[in-house]
Amino acid sequence: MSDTTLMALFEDIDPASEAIDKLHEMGVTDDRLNVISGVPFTHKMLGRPHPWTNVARIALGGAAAGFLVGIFLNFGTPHLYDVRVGGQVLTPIPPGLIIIFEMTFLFALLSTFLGVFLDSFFPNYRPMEYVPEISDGKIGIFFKVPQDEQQKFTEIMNQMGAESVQPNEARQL
Amino acid sequence: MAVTSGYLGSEKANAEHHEEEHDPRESLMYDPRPRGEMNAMVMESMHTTSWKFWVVLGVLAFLVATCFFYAWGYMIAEGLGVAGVNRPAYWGVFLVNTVFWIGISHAGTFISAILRVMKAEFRRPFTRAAELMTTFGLIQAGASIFMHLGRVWLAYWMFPIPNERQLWPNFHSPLMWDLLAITTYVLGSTMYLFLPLIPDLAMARDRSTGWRKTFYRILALGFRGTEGEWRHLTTAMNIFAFAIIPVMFSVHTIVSWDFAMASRPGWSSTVFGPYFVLGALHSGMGAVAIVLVIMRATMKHMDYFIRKEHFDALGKLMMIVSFTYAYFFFNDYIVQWYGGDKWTDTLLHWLEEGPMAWMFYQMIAFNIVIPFLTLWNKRVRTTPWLLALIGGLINVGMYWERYIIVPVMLSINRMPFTWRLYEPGIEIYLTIGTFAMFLLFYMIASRLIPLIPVWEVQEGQMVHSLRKVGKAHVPTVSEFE
Amino acid sequence: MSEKISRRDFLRLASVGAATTAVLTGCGPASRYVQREPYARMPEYTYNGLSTYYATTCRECAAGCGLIVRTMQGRALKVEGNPNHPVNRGKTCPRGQVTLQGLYNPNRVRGPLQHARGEALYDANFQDAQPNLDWEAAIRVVADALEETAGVAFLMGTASDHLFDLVSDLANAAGASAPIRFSAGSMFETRATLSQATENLFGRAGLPYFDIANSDLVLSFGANFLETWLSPVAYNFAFGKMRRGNPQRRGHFIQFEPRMSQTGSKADDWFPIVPGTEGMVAAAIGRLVAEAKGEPLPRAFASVDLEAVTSASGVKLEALAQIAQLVISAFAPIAIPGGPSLGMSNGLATAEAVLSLNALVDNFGKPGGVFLSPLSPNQDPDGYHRPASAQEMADFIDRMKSGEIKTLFIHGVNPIFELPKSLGFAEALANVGTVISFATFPDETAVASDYVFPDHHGLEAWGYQRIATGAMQSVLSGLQPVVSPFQDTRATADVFIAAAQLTGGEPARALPFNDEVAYIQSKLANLVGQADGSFNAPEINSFSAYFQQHGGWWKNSAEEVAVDAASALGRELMASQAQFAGAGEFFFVPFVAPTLAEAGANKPWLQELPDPMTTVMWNTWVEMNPETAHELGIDNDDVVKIISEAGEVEAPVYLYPAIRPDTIAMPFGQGHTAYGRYAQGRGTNPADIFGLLFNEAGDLTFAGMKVKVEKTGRKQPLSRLESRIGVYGEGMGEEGH
Amino acid sequence: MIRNFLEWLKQPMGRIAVLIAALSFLSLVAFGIFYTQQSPEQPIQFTHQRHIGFGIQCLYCHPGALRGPSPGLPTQTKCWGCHQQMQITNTSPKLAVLVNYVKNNKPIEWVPVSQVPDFVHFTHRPHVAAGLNCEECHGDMSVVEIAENPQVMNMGWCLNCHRERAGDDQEKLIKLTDCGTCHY
Amino acid sequence: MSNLNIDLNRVGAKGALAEEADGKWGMVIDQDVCTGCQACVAACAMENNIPFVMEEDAAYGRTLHWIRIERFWEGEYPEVRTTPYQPMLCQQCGSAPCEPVCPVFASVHSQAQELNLQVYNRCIGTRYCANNCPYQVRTFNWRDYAIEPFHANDFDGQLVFPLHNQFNPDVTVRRRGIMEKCTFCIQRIHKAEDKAKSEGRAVEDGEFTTACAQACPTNAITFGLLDDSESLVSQLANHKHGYRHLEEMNTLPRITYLQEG
Repeated sequence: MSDTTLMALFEDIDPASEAIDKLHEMGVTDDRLNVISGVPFTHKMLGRPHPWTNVARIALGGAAAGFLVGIFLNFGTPHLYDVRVGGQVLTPIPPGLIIIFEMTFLFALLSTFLGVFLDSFFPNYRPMEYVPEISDGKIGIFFKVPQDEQQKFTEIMNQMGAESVQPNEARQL
Repeated sequence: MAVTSGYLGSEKANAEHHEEEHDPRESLMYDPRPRGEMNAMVMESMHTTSWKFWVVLGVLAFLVATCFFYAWGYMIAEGLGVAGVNRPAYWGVFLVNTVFWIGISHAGTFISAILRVMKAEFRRPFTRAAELMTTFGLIQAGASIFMHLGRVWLAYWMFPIPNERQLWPNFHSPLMWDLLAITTYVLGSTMYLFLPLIPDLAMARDRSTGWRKTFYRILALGFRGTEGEWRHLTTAMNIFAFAIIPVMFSVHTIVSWDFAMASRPGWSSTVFGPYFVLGALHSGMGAVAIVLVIMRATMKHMDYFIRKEHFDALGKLMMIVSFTYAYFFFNDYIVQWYGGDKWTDTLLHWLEEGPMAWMFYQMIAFNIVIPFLTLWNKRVRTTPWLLALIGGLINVGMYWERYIIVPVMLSINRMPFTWRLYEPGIEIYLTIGTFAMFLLFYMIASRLIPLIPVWEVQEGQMVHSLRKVGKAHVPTVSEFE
Repeated sequence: MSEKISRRDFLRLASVGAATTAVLTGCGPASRYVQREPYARMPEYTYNGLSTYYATTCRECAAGCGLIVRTMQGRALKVEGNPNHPVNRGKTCPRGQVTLQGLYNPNRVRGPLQHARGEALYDANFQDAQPNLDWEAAIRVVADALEETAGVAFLMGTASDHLFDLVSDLANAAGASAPIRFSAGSMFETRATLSQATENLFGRAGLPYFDIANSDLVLSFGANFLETWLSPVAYNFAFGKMRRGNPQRRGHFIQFEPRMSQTGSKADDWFPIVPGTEGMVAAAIGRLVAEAKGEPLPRAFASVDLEAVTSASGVKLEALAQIAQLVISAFAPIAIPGGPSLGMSNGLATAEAVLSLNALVDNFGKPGGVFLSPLSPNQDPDGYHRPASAQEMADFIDRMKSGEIKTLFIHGVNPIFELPKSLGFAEALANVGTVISFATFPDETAVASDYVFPDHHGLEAWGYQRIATGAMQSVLSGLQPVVSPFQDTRATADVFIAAAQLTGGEPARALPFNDEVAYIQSKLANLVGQADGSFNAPEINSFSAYFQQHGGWWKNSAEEVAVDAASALGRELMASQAQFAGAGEFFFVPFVAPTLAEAGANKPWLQELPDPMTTVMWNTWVEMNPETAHELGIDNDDVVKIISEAGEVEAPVYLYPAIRPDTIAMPFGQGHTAYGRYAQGRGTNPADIFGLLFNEAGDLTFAGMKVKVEKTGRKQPLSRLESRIGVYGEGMGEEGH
Repeated sequence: MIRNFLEWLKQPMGRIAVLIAALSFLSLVAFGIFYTQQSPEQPIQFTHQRHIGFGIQCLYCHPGALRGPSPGLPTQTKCWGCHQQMQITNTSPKLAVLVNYVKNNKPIEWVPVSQVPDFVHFTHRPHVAAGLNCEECHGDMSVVEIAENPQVMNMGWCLNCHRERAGDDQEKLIKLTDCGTCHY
Repeated sequence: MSNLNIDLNRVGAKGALAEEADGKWGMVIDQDVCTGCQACVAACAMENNIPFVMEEDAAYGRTLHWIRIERFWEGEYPEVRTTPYQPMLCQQCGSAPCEPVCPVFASVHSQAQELNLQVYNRCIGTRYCANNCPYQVRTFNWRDYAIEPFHANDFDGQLVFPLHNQFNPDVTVRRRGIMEKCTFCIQRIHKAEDKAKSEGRAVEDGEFTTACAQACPTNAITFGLLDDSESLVSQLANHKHGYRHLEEMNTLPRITYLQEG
């Protein structure tokens, strides 16, 4: 028995969130369900579990790495070849703070950016389930159902106010 | 003149103001349109070009080719002698441009990061425009720094990379801090521009064909708008909004340290850090005002997105920034004045009575006096061309301010035998070149990138609503996140 | 591909292109620009990368400072002073330092050539004309000219005495008129006047040497001894000693002159006196000193009217009395005449008055006093060969005009530039059949010649130079080539010797030498074995080897010249006010530009040395008192026309705070119409407006003119090193800085 | 247009074309690197191997290394000093070049092989005085035909050796790693 | 200014490196005997391959003199006089403001020579050092002055620069975009040290001198070993008329000026 993915397209957030509730009721678990939308709806609005994100952790990791890089640049590199300037000490602390600050933030920002890519599997140019209407503000609910229940779910979704429900196929974005 | 009557505050005018303020639908957030319609408007604004656009684009491209690339190439081949720098004005217009463009770039971050953190809703339609200014301004700032180098082809020696010489850059140098700070800022602000752009690029991808489709498809990275994607994106944007603020402050503070760390009369000032940051915001706000007015005037449908309320808000911001700028300006000069250092005294005297005094007084007039006298008036603030004019004057004033700090103050040092005036040479062309390049980038971007963050506007409109209380429509806002 | 690509070429091909290569090359390596020419046979004492040092003598002016030139692989790299040389003691002036830029000047005469008079020696892009003769032909030309001895005349410069000796011998033998020598330097130094005054007072012609090193009070009457006067390096050295040589006493220095010269700027007291009253002031001081000492008034100062002096000169009587007190209390006071004060109608009287002042304090032949410069070791005792005065040059020009001179040989002097235009040298040349120039550089006179047979540059040449002044002892300074000739030049001495041999007869008998070196050895022969010499050698070959190695030969001790001071004081002085020619309202004080002097204009680094007083580079300026200028509505950089009775010149104004309001001054040294790319068309030549007035000694009264000043309405910014803002407070508001 | 090109690149012919282009570029680079590492064209095909084989010391022809900055390249006098005594000089076609130089009294324009940039002031003397042998920098010349440079003479190479030789001597280390020791 | 009676070793936290305060090489310039003759300027230019810049650039303050002679005016005519000539060159500060601001270590302190160094080949031309130099003695190569075609002779299209023949091979020729300054003739220092070392001794005072001091006709410039208390220069540095320029900046200059009198 193979699953098929259906996509119900909603005009508005209210019917969409109710449809999600309905799907839950009908035994479609959250991991078999996905929502795409043109604006960021919070999980509470949709009644969905909190989506997991690693971005903050990656950013923190990046910041730590940047911190270390900054320390290396300011306190490490002068010892590799000590060149004296202006009667100053080899590794002064105040400029070091600046270097560490900048490197920390640079790496944090870079890794945040990278984190989005990693977490969202960007860039991804393979064909995917999508309809262009999403960016017009519509809400699409994908859910996996067994192939034989496809008809049933289609009807229910239509009842819930879906504009269209159809088996989805991956397409070139 | 409208300004004068507004300033004098005729009662009629004031009464009208009150009338106008009362219709909440004046506000973009309370004047929602369907998303599809907004998408279409933005897409149309990108597609619509008249012959004028192409003429201007052609002229700018020509200017960039000649005044930027050719002039720079010529300068690299000939040496910096073709510029006006000399002893003692070793730094000239290139660094003025650098500080100026970095200043311009601050507005973008300020508007999109600080106002995002502060949840100032009026920011929504023009964050993108401001961020673009940040990125393109920083490109010009970076280019100006490189122009300024005597041997630009060796600029990579400043990068901390392992090399056969076993020599690392000197982290004692404010220029190194500068390099790192600007690099951080350029990368950060570019990424920060790009992240909120992804959904809009996806939108553009969905409604274009041909090469544009390919272009947007590649840039949109396959964004669909799943919950996860949104979650990662918003998290990242929040991190960025918070993290880029200290970076922004550090950048211009460090730029100011390039001067403040040098033991020169006029430069060695402890207040330079915040003074420069405020100065940057001052010119940046002015530039945003100009850009918005031009956008609204030249691009289709922009009068829907950019409204009087935005000019009003911007005008208020400009006024506040102008106040704080004046505060720091006074702070800087009064301390130097009372410092009693012989060389600083000479320098101040030189500024007040020397051949560049006109610049000094224009700076005060444009940066402080004119904003003070005009911006408190709502009618001035909401008249686009006036706001753009004031923004332009502020930018001229701020340019003069940097000009005074760099080459004019350099003319006076502790060795009176070497004092000499600075006259720009090829810098004039290269300055035109950077301006042309900025505008060219902006014009190209305006036709390639959705200048309005549609999803953010829609997001805003979703949480704003009008409720009828009695006979009046009362605006309400709900927390979204 | 016939030509193989070298490794270097490949690198160039591999990069984007030649232009990029230029961009990418950062620091230019020193050697990359120098065409490396390896030795075919390397001299044994030479190692690659190690320097060889040669002693020689500077030929930039007549002072004859000893040099040591650092060379490496056949290139002269650096000029240093010869520490043992009694004139300059290891020191140099800027002109000596930059002499290398003459040697390697991009505009030199490349080789012997014949050309139409007036035809430039380089094209519009300053590329030198190609030689069109070979030296055989050149020598033949000279020999042919020497055949007709009667019509031959020699005009020589002040540098390189051996050539002058050789030419004198040649002229003597051939029955030609004696060679005449001249330089603008000696004209401005008024050598003739000084020498005449010495002769008048002490019965012996010659230049006095002023031992200011050991003096503690120097009264200078216009003498610019720290700039270009007589022997500037020697006097600079002495000045240093005067100030700081004795820890107990710091020498006091007083200068009288209408325009503050560089020398005057070092004075402790500077008196801007009316031009032409220097002699009167000297006499008045003499009288006051004699009175204060309570001695009977010498005849020389008896007739001085103090009232008249103070009113004429503008120096207050109290000041004079103070100076007199200083003179009395000084251990070794000394008074120096010189510079523009002698280039006036009363110049001779002024010189006599000042020398009499020295006689009064009786400092002749004493430390800190005046010495009569000793004759050089191999000098003909009956004559001090001083350069011609302007009067003598005028006579010479008259001879030229009369057509008496068929062939004129010119060496080491550029009379068209250096002589006052009004003397008409250039016009007189038209009456000379053949003009043969031996110029090293394409100067104005070479342009106006028929033939140019270039001599070596001083650093490529053999020779000796007599020290006429600048040392207390007798000195003969030696020249030797430090590098092989850079161009196809030949020593003029060699040319004359070869031509004389070719001519045969008397000339050949007069110069029976193989070459220049043999001639020099013959002139050194009488020094071999002389006592009290800096070195000694048993025979001439070793002697001349040492001579070259040491950079000359000199006596170890000062020469005592007995002087009868009393007789000098017994003469009546004629000090009176000078007469001024012309109807203008300004006294005109020309002076030799301290950094350029008469022949420095083609050396770019000399051009770029700021004038010590005005810091002007690369140009000529007119110094004017700011007050006067203000009254006339003239500002800095305004080009003014200076009109004398003899002509007019234009130059931009420099507002000079230390010049009398009724005086303007102008440097000499620029204003070339030829002389290479760095000199041509730069500045103006004040000699163009000199009138034809000579003082009693025959010197030109170059400072004896009154001129008019007219605004032209044009501006020409002067290139100054100083900041007008910082130094003059320009643009700093009313009260200034 | 561009799209067509990109499409074409995906086809087998296109891929082959890309491969060929890449290969030719790489071989050009390789050739360039190879070529720049070749010993330069010398006016005389002088074999170090043979001369060292005869037992001639380096300092015989490059005596300057003992005294000053530059070891010097031999002039024709030095070559001729030995060669004029040898029969082969007049018969060998390879030596005809030398004979030619001497006959015309022309300098031999050797091309220096081991060069440091001119902003590096390298002096042989102290290096020789410090006990360094020629081959430590110039390689074993007795196995080299035409002189070539075995070393990439860059700053890191200099510094490594300087640091190594300074050892624990702090004063020596300062002197040997001071910028002003080589750059001025 | 000259009466400042403070131990320079103790002043300022950043200049606390003790050996920095003494310095190895020093110079004393006697303003009383300096006649402003420019011989030092010329000698310096000849020794150090300094290019000339021609009239226009010279007028615009782009001269490359490593040493310049300053003079101001005092008083009004007729009591006018110049201030004593003040040769101004790199003061070789022990705590140099120019050094820490260079991002690429082109302006560094030579620990071995205790001098202020400019490493030409390292310089990328930010000109920050020049801005930060209170003495304004750093000069910048605004153009390729030395290879300007105007100075060349054209041999069939090939430019030959005869003036280059006098280049001192011991000193790098600087191209455009490079900062330069007085080096205390470090090439001569090296030569002398090398010679002394080969003879197994230390460098003696007066064994060599800088080009400017060598040329100076009045002996106004004295150069030598400052850390040798017997040397002329260290004795003159303690002269009662001695003062240092802009001493209040705590740059620890190595050049002492002697006032008039």
